[in-house]
Amino acid sequence: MTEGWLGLLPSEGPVRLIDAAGVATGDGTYELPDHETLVALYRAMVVGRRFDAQVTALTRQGRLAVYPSSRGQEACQAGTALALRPQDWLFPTYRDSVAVVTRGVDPVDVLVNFRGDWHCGYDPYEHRVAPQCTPLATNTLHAVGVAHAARLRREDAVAVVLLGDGATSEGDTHEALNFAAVWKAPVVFVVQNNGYAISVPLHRQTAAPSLAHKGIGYGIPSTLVDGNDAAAVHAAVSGAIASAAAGGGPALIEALTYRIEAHTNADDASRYRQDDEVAGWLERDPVRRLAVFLSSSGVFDAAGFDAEAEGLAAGLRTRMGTDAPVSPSHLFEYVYARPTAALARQRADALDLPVGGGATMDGQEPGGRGIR
Amino acid sequence: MTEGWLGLLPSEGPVRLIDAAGVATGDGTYELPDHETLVALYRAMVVGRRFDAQVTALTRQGRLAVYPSSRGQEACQAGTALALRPQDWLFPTYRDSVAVVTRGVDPVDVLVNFRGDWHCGYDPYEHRVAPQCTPLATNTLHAVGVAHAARLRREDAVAVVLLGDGATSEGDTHEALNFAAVWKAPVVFVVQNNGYAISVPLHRQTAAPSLAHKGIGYGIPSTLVDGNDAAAVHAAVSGAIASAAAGGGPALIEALTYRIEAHTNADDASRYRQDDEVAGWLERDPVRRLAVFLSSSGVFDAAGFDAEAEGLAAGLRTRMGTDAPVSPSHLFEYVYARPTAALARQRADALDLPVGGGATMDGQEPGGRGIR
Amino acid sequence: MSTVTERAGQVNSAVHQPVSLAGALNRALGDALEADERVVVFGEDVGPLGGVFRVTDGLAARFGSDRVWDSPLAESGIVGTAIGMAMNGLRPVVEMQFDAFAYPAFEQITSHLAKMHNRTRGRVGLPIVVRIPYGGGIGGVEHHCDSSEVYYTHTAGLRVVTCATPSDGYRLLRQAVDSPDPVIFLEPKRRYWSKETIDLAVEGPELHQARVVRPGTDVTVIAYGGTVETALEAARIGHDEGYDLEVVDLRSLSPFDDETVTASVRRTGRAVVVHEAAGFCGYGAEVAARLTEQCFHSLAAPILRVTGYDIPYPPPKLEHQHLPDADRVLDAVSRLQWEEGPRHG
Amino acid sequence: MSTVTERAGQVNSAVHQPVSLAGALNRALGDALEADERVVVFGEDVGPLGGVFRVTDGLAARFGSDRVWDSPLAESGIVGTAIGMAMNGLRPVVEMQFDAFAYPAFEQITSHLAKMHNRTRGRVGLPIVVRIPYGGGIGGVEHHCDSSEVYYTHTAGLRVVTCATPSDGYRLLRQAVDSPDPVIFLEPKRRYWSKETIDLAVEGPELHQARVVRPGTDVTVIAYGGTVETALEAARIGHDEGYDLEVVDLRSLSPFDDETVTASVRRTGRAVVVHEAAGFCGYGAEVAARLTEQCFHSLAAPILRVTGYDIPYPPPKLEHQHLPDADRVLDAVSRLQWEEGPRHG
Ligand SMILES: Cc1ncc(C[n+]2csc(CCOP(=O)(O)OP(=O)(O)O)c2C)c(N)n1
Ligand SMILES: Cc1ncc(C[n+]2csc(CCOP(=O)(O)OP(=O)(O)O)c2C)c(N)n1
Ligand SMILES: [Mg+2]
Ligand SMILES: [Mg+2]
Repeated sequence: MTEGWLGLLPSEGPVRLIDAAGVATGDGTYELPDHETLVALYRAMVVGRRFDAQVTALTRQGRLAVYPSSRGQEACQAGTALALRPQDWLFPTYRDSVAVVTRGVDPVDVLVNFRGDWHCGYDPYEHRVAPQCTPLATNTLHAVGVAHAARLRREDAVAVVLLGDGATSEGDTHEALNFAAVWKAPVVFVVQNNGYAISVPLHRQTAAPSLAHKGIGYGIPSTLVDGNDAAAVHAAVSGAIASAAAGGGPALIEALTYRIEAHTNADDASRYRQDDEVAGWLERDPVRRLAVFLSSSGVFDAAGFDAEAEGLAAGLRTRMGTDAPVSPSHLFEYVYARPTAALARQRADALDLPVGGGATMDGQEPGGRGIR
Repeated sequence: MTEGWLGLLPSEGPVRLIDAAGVATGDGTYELPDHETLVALYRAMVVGRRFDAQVTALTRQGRLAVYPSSRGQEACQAGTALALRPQDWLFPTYRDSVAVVTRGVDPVDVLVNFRGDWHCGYDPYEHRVAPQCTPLATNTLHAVGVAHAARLRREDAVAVVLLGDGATSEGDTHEALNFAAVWKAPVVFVVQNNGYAISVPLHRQTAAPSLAHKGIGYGIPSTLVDGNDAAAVHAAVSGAIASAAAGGGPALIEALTYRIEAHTNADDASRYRQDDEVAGWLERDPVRRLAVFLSSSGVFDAAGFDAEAEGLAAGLRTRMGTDAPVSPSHLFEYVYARPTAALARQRADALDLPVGGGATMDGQEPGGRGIR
Repeated sequence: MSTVTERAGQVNSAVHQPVSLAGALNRALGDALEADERVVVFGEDVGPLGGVFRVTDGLAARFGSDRVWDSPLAESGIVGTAIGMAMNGLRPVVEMQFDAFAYPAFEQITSHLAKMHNRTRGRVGLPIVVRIPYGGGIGGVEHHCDSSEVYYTHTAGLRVVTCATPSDGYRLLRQAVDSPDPVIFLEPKRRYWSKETIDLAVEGPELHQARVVRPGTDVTVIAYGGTVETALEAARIGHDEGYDLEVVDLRSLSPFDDETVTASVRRTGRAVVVHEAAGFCGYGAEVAARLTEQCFHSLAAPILRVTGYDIPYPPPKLEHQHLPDADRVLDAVSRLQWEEGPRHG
Repeated sequence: MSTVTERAGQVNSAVHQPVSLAGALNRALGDALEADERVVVFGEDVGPLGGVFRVTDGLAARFGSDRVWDSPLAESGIVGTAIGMAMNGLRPVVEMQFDAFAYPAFEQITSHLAKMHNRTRGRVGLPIVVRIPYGGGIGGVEHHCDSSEVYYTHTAGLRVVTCATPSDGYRLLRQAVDSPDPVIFLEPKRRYWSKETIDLAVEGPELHQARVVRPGTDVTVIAYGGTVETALEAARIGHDEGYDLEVVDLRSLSPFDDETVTASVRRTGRAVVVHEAAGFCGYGAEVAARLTEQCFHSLAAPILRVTGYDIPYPPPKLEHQHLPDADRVLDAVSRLQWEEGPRHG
């Protein structure tokens, strides 16, 4: 095998630019992002964490149907979202609310899904953020399609897709990596390896040296990064986006991180993991790490961001305090571009409206007691 | 990355024990199989090729519905089938009739499917050969399941599954490799890379250095072999079986070969490949190569095998000369362990038999003009 | 591992305290694992976690990780490897975490699980149970509430069953595990926590049989899984309105128990089918079509269907607009062309 | 790549010589690619080979590999990436090589293709056509002959259509490509080589409309795809036996054209539905159920279904036992409780 091919393999240890103690490693793989970017990353993580905590609290109060927390994974999500250029696309999962908020989507629109009002609350075209995806790994293919279409249309846009360690086991991930490589599509796969798929630990998910070792099997260059180091994540994703945009094809990035909360509010993590494992990861907190680095390296107003985060939380409490009205007529309106005759009848039935023509039943008038 | 992990990668060039000129390479990776084994391989290839040619002829005469030829891939198929111990399982595809025949299944039973009499003509338990599988890559998972069950039942049996280069693109292949690795299941994946998936050449199927490079992404040791060298295929598959049987887990073997005929009799290969490409591969013929080697290395009665092959072909012509009777009642008999009441009624209807109880229609006697 | 040939009936959990459907299914799995060493249970999170609905709670600890284990996260892989295991002597019971997450396994289910027995002229049987929590009513977000029964009932070679109560859940699951055919076992999520005081036993109707759960004279209401309770509620309310509803719990969706159901419909002369799935090409279409074929001259009115609308399953806040309730059942009943009012009224 | 907004009608192949269904579909794709730069065609072997049925013959050479190309071999991948391409402005037309080989894409079709428009409240439309050669009658081995329409028609959010003739195939495919909704386009394999002399045009019934292809007075025979020709043959033979059959070609399976079909059934008072798929929970169940609901008092007899048996598609030598033929259609007709013989007889 030639050296060139071996270059597709990830490094043995994860790329880390700032260590858990908040000290720059100078490891030479990537340049440390500039101060402005590091501050932006810090801000996004602080705001994201406050958002997450507030949503978790709202969920406990019963204001949301379900919420999968991002806590602990802020570096992956902020690092990825901020690496995107405006014209790039983000394909998040249910776990990635902090990435979506970082990208600029209104937090309340993000929560439309978790509150149970509608499946997706924002316009995917506005910020180029696909709906948060629940069926695992399926969004990897959508991202490849968007990226390939961009190439065909000679548009300078890269698609970045987030997925979990568990999702890498699904067939769709394989097909997406392969299509991307064969088509040289400008797409970046970012695996947030948080050690668990609900209750299932990584060693029951894979026997590979690392998930990033899958890349070479598709001819895709792969990178292993410390997923609690926002600088490293940002640098790696930015580099991959730049390369993809320049025609270099797809990239696979595995970010090692940890899910501090249970899988969702409905999950009981004590059934499958020990508290001291969580404690160990709290030591490697991504937010504190960057705070220490920034404090030690110059002007840095942490308090300002805390205030901003509190403002966002307060806004959320207010705006989520009342239930948004949901309209039953929406049930029938978006199934097709225009409702079919049958749906128009069902809508009339359900809403107790007069039936406007169409099928009637022999031998009696339509209607009955009306269905609520 | 540690040396240990790098050991999962295949060699740069394919393992070859006997080269295209029929000369032993002494490449040191595997020991050359002993004389008896080489003779058995030669015999299986000669018989297999004659079988294949006869079936192709019968297909041209319209005696079969369809036939995907093994021609050119005899070393892969005989080399694999003969590497199996009696207690091992073979999971073949539609392409692998020569492997199935080599394993001992009656050729006429193999052809039951291609003749259109029934989906599978042999008892999978008799020779531990699964039905030839048509939906690509699906059989890889079945093989993993059989292997894992063997392990759970403390049975000394390995499952060997054959698949094509095209099939490696399907999600099921990924899931099978991953399940096998995580479960350390005794299963060997043998990819016959014949350069095409129907009309689609390999470079539109993958951008990887080789298909064997996929192994490391699952933690599976991988081997690249010259698929036209029966000795190399046999040695590699035997080695993998021995290792799997000893608890070493799965293996991935990619065998480089070529499909000399069109995809099936219904295909027109001139639409997507050049004659001189075929000519180049005829130079690397697996049968002749072993004949040259054996002739140069001692007592070897090629003529005897030719006679045996002719005998098999003659037998096939006779036995395939008349149509086997097919019974419409079979349509209804194997859907469930026992036919349901509805199927019993449908059977009676279809075969014009009296309806034995069950549902009847209000207002008239069951029956009618009877359905043929 | 030796082959255990005891009949399912021999290992039974005797319970005389209230047990939920999830609890009853859990006991059925435990008893099945106990009764037959060939039974194995695997899937996503079915091990230490005990499944997201706790149906496999405690089984990994009790039977060890060679009998009950977490697989990697891939549904085609789960069903595909179960097929191989069944080919090699085991009797796998696998779990799909939610209805819509069974779709990645659709090819393995349709092209292999359903067909292997047929393909091999009965030589290779696949005694596999695919457990699928299905249906809505629990405030789940999209993909967690599909009623996917028709995808399976239309596929020849599969048995498809669903349970409405703890006692029947226990019995059906034991029967499913013992069936030589592959069984799609649909568990109505919103009844997981319904409790019943029961003596868990496998006696009762067989795997393919429907049962009349409430006798009545005016209309046959045909329901299954989550809607049996809805139908019973309609019967209770309907009673006050002068309708005497007979409620049939189908239990077996494939095959369909013509005998029990046509007998009921011929008696009442009217029928309503109730399910959560979309009506269009839904299971109710088959029920209506076959009963009309068989009972045409006994029918005073067309068989009506009370179903989910022809829409993707809605978000939590709108699901109760979508799900058939007792009111909609009674509305359909009232539209059954009663010239002189209900018979017993 | 600029957006072409010309209407489909403007690019038409005028043909006045006999053309096969495969040929007509090929022209429809060519004209669609010509009419709208956003249209792309990809799948397995659709490039240089022109597809195993030659429906894409010559298109790669004519439009280049950025418009028509061979994808890697993975159906979920094909549909999943098509979804992304449609999100980003293209209008993909993808091919599943055979019916059963679409099953690996089932999750992408059911959970995404069908639902994206709904999920995003109409913001993201997916104008994608999934072409699926379907049905039997060509001597194909297992997995090559499934009639999988119900898996799609039961899934809200998809349009499902199928064609019976070259001229209608051309029109329907052009309409499907122009549809803002995802369309499952089912091509009846055994009619690929049927020829017709036609003027290819997009005028005629719309994408959602059925058409009466033979008027008659006694019975409405409802067919689609491969069985339309079977129904017409039954009508020809039936004529000599004294039955005047009206034949309706549904064309659109989802949505169902109630208007056209109920009008016919109310006129004739009797109906038979014909399809190749297994009867149980087959498309005919919906047809029978909804027509009975709507036309109960116009019906002289139950609506009968003439379908494939409830079995996996049989091997080539037995497929003609399984497929409905004119004889079975007429048998059903004769069982429609004719008290005084057919009306016009
Ligand atoms: C196809 C599919 N199967 C199963 C599920 C149920 N499920 C939801 S999250 C989850 C675990 C995912 O783990 P991972 O990919 O590591 O992501 P994480 O939740 O850790 O972020 C499972 C099994 C699903 N959403 N989709
Ligand atoms: C799931 C699935 N998709 C598509 C097909 C149709 N098909 C049959 S063979 C074939 C090409 C297979 O190529 P490869 O795996 O390289 O095997 P080979 O025929 O070269 O032996 C295709 C696309 C299929 N059988 N199964
Ligand atoms: Mg995870
Ligand atoms: Mg090949």
